[in-house]
Amino acid sequence: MIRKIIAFLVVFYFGYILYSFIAVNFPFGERPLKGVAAHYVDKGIEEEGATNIVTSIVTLYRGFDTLGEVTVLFLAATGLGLLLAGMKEEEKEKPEPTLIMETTTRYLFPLVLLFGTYIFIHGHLTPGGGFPAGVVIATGYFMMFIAQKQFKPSEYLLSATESFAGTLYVIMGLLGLALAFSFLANVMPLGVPNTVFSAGIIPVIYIIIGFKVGSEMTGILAHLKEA
Amino acid sequence: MAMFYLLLLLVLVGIVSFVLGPIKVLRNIIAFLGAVTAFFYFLTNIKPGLIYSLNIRVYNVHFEAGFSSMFFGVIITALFIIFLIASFHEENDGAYYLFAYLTLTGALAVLFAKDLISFFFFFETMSLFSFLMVLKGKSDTSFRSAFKYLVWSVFGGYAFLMGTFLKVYYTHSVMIGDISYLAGGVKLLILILLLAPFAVKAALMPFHLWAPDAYKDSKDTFTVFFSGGLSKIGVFGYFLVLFKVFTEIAVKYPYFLKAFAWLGAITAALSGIYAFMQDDAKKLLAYSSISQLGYVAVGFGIYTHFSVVAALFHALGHAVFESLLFLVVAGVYYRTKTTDLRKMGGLIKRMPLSFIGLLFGIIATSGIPPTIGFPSKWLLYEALILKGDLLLTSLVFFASITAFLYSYKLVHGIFLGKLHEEHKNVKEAPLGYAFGTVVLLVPLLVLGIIPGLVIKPIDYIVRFYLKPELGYNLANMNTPLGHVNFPVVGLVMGLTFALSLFIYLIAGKSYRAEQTDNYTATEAIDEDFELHYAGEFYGFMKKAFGRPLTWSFEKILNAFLKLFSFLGEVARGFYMGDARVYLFYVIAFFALLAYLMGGKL
Amino acid sequence: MVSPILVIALSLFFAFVIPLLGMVSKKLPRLVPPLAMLVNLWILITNIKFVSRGAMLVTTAGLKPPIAINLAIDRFSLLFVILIQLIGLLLSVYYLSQDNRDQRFYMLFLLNILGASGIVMTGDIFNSFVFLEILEISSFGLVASKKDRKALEGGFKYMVIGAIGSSLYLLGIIVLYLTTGSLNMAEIAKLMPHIPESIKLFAALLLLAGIGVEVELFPLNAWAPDAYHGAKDEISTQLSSIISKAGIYLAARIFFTIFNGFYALKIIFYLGVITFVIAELAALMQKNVKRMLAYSSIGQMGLLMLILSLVAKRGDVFVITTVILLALNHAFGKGLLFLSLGALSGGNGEYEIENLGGNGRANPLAGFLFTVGALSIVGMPFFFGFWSKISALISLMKTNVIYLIALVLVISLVEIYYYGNVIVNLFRGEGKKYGISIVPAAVMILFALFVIVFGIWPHPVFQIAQSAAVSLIERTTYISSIIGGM
Amino acid sequence: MNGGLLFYGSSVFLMVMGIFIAITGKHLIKILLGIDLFDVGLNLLIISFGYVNGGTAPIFSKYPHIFKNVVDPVPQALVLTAIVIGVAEMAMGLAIVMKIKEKFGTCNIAKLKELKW
Amino acid sequence: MNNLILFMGFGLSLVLVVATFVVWLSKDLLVAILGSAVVSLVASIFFLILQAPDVAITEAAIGAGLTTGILLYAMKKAGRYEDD
Repeated sequence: MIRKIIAFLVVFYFGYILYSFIAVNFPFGERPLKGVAAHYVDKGIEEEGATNIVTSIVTLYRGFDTLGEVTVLFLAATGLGLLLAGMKEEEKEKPEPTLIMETTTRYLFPLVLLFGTYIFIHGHLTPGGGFPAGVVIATGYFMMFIAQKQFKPSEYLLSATESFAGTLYVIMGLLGLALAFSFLANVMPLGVPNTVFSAGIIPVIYIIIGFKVGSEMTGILAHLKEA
Repeated sequence: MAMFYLLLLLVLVGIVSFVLGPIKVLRNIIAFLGAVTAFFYFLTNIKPGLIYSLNIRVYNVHFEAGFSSMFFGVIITALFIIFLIASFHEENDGAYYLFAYLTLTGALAVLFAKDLISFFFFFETMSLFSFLMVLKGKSDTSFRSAFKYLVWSVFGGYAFLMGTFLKVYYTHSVMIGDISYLAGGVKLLILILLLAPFAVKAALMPFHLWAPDAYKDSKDTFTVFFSGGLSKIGVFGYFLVLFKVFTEIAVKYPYFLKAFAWLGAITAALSGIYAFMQDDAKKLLAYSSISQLGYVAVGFGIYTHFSVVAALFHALGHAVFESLLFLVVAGVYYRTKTTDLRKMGGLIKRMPLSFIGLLFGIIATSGIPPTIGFPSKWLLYEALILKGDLLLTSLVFFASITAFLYSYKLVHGIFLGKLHEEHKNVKEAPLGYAFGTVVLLVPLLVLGIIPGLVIKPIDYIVRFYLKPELGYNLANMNTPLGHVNFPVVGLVMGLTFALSLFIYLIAGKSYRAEQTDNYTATEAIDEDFELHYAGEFYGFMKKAFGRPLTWSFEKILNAFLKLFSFLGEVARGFYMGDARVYLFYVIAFFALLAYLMGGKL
Repeated sequence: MVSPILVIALSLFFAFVIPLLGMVSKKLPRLVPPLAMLVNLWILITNIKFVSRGAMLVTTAGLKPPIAINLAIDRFSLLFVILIQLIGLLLSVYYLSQDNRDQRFYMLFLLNILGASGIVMTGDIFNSFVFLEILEISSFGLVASKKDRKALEGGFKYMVIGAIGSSLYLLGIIVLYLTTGSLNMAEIAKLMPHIPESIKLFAALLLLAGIGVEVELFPLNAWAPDAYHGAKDEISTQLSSIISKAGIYLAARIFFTIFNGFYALKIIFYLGVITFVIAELAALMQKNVKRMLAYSSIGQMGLLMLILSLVAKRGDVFVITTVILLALNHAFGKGLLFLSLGALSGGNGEYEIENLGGNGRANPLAGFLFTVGALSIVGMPFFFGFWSKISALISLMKTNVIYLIALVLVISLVEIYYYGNVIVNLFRGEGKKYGISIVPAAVMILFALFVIVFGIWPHPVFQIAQSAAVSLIERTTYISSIIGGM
Repeated sequence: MNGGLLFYGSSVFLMVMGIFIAITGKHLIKILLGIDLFDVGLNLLIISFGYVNGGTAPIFSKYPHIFKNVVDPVPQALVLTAIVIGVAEMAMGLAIVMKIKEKFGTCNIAKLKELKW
Repeated sequence: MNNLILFMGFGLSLVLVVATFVVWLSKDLLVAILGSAVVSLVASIFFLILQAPDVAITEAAIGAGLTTGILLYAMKKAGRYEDD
């Protein structure tokens, strides 16, 4: 019991320092844009063509971060697969999915996939990009895992799309290096802002990320389901 | 430059003998040649006023061969040759000789080193490879003793390193140079730190704990070099620190020298007592070696001209008679496979040459005239009396009495008394050992009779630092107290010995009785009756000195170990295994630092 | 010239390709890591001549920093990347001999090396956070990949502490971003004098919490003994030789180049001393050799950080050269110790001193290699450790911290005591004989060769370390070569 | 009662409670939940740093855009990455927890103390 | 940020506090996981209020959707009640 109190006191003091520091030094909302952020907001559209500045930052200005982020996801999927390989599955009887669930999910599944693809195709125009789109697709599969009795996406298909999308992403980067001597440079024409085929390689990257994250997350859920 | 090439040559010979490991004959020849070249290099280079410096770019190592390094160099290489010849009889692999050669290189390089860091480098090399030599020892306890030796010698090395850094910090020079001009107590601290490794190497009392086990458990032939040769590095260190590093020590810290002398005397006395308590020949000799080195420390402690000459001469003597004794015991072990005094006895009939070697060895140990032990002991007592410190003199006298006791126990235990059954057909020690014994007997007697031969170079070394008061020529010496003519004294001793031998021979005519031809309390003695009582030889002494001896330095060491294991217990207590506590550490770390830095936040 | 960013891009490419190769044949994935490391090393070596003064700027997204992310590679980071890739190559060759590995293990291993080299090459702090995450997730994944009770427990503890540590690190980055308006290391370093004192200190504390976990400073290194102890021997080698080196680089780059030795290095000084003392004393009490090596590795890291923190007192090239020497000795010496311990115990995981007794005599090569590693770590002459220990003591003396020399020497004596105890025990009595195949033996011998060859003739390593140290010390040239004009 | 207290307050509260749950949780998943809460709180804190009074989202649907008071886009980009990294860590952690349950038979952290001292 | 939104924000922060206490106190892990899903949802709404739509969608999809899914699967395997 004493340990809980001491833990609470120390953690509370940690929170108190944190709060008092940020309240004093970074008053809420009074911080004008400066430095890099101001540049992105002003020249974001001319340089990258995407109306959604956050997307242009995520995919291009800080595209290298996103490559790292995709690697982290890939790493999590592989690590999970490595750890959970060979877990024996106890044969607890799974509750039978009711007819209503089965039929509704069968019809809902393509809609969810459509919604996911919509998100990553319009990544550079509307909020939300490759990552939420991939996750939406994954939740579609997740729904199918729960609802359908024997729904099982092929293991090879998932890891094939995952690797293929990954290699494609790196090739996009190398393309930038080859043509513009700088990794992940925006080499495609920027086109007219606010139209679907605009903002150079951003939609391409988001499509790749969409596929990659979608297949990865489904892979993770599949592993967790069998383990 | 020659000395650097010599060291390189020695390392090469070591590697070659490692590579040629299996081909015994070839390896032995090359090993022998290497040692001989080293010996002759030193012999030919003993010239007064000889100093040449050399700067090798590797971490700017400086070499400088002073006259004293040559003197010690000769001793060490000579003993190395004797050790090599004897070791050819034991079956050793190539690595044994590699480590031996690297130890020798380390030892010789220590003599040459001019700057303190390279001195530490070579000192550590010597300790490391001699540790590996002891590790190759024969018995199963040699692991424990090798480990103890390593820890002690590294302790010495690190004390030296600490002293070096203090010196460099205050004098901004890494060379071995004078520090007596420094202000305050720091020069005493530097002195003690720099002296520590040599006290460990020369087994001065509080630092001697490793010596008995290490000497006992290392290979017999190596013990000859180990106790005879390597301990000379300790003596060289005394000379180096007390003269080159701290020239005005007599003026600035006379009480330190007095303490040093007392420490030497206590070492001599106490290890003498321990010596005659031992039942194992090698352990007995180990303690006797420590005790003799104690005399050397007394000599340095008194710090007058001929006390230091006596100390250096006694160091040379120690190298001669101590290694002779170890060589003989090694020969006996080679034949009888035991060094336990209780199991031996009556070997005089089977190994007469070894007996003669041992006899003269113990005569020298006790400091009786014709042998090399006498002049140094005599000079030492002269210096003690002139110094006028009577209490110290009496302690040193008492210490030399113990020398008699353990010497007699040794010769009685091994050679006199009843010959055991299994030693009936034991042959004389093999050629290698016999050769070594004879070779060592020569200087033992020659230098006993005409010590001037060696006093001249030693006096030359010491004259540079202390006002000479000793008149000497080849055969005799005169000091303020009196005059002695060594050949005459030796002659008188020889005559009395011959006379008593003659009386013994003719008197014994009446009836030559076999040993077993006697009776005790009406009981007839058959073959296996235990006539030989080497075991409890000084039982009564043990009862008399028993209790103070139980208090040993081991207790301090254990206290230290207990302290460190308590600290270790506390230290590892932090890692209690629960991930949540570790998480708490991270947050507490941040909170604590933020609190401490509160003012600036 | 080949842009060094390919080191990261190609490693990632190979990582993505492994599953495709895995479908073709089970043998191929094993060959990918060594191939990837070789290519990386070739790229890096061809770039050595382009990195002379200051840092080589490699831009991404076609824009100059601070707008976009960039890699900043000066001689200091080049040395660390080459070291990481070299040891990665040696370890990947070591894995060639084990054929029952799941292909995903090789992907994790490759990504781990990628994360470490990413940290060392990047010039952007948020990017270093992402690579730090890659490094930590892959390393606790590798630790747990042995899937037995000890490995899982070690992996879980590493994961929990790593998660919190990196979150605090992220908060520190954000605080720096809010005050300087940029995420580029050089720009932040340039604007550092204008930041108010209290914000600078708070950011330093946060970053210290994050990096402290990676560099195993005292309160934050509680995970390390369990992670080293639980993991397989090669993974412990990787932990001690590669991952901690990336942590050292990050600490040097952030607390010296960016903060210019602000409070953080003073705190690291005291933490380093505490870590060194506590870890070595704890190692004294260990009955399990692997756990003892873990504590000794933490102790060495504590000493290393202690020396690194001296650069604040007197920005001396010799101090950084010593840090590099200590890092090299720790990487090769400690790596050799873990690998040879694996060979000594036949990989079946019982590392108690008693049941290792005599194994040194039974398998002589592994015993000899273990002794070489131990003697080098302890700092015996004729081993590389001697030079690093002596220069450590000299740098302590140069920065007038004399009393610390005594402490370091006493603790080194403790170190020799417990290492000597293990070595002596290895060669006593009869041990069990374990076969050792050619490839692992060759790798271990290479580790040992570095330690012995440069122990006898340390001059070339001194030159390299010196030039790398110069480029770290010249903070302003680093900044001006990245964002032009101080 | 301005927005700062709300957002800073709730994010710091989340971080504090997250850490507290992680420190005092008995079940392994409870500890991971605590870390997840800490990450959510941290992300909320970073985004609330980026907020500018009266600013709108950094998406300019109409072209040519007229420069309006816009919220700082950079923290949003960083948080996007941080969220994904958080979930990746969570997935790995849960994989380890499942294996621990299989090997140790229990998920109670108190039983997970074989490696100590 | 007008007062209505602020008022709604404080209401939501109460939900947040309650959800956090649920996560802390509940012995049944299912309830705890759902509590963390609620927290993630409220956070997603806060992101909307703070003009960060991208992050809101991502947090909603990943925080509420995926993390909860993964946690549920893990709970299925790793035991539902706390003190077993």
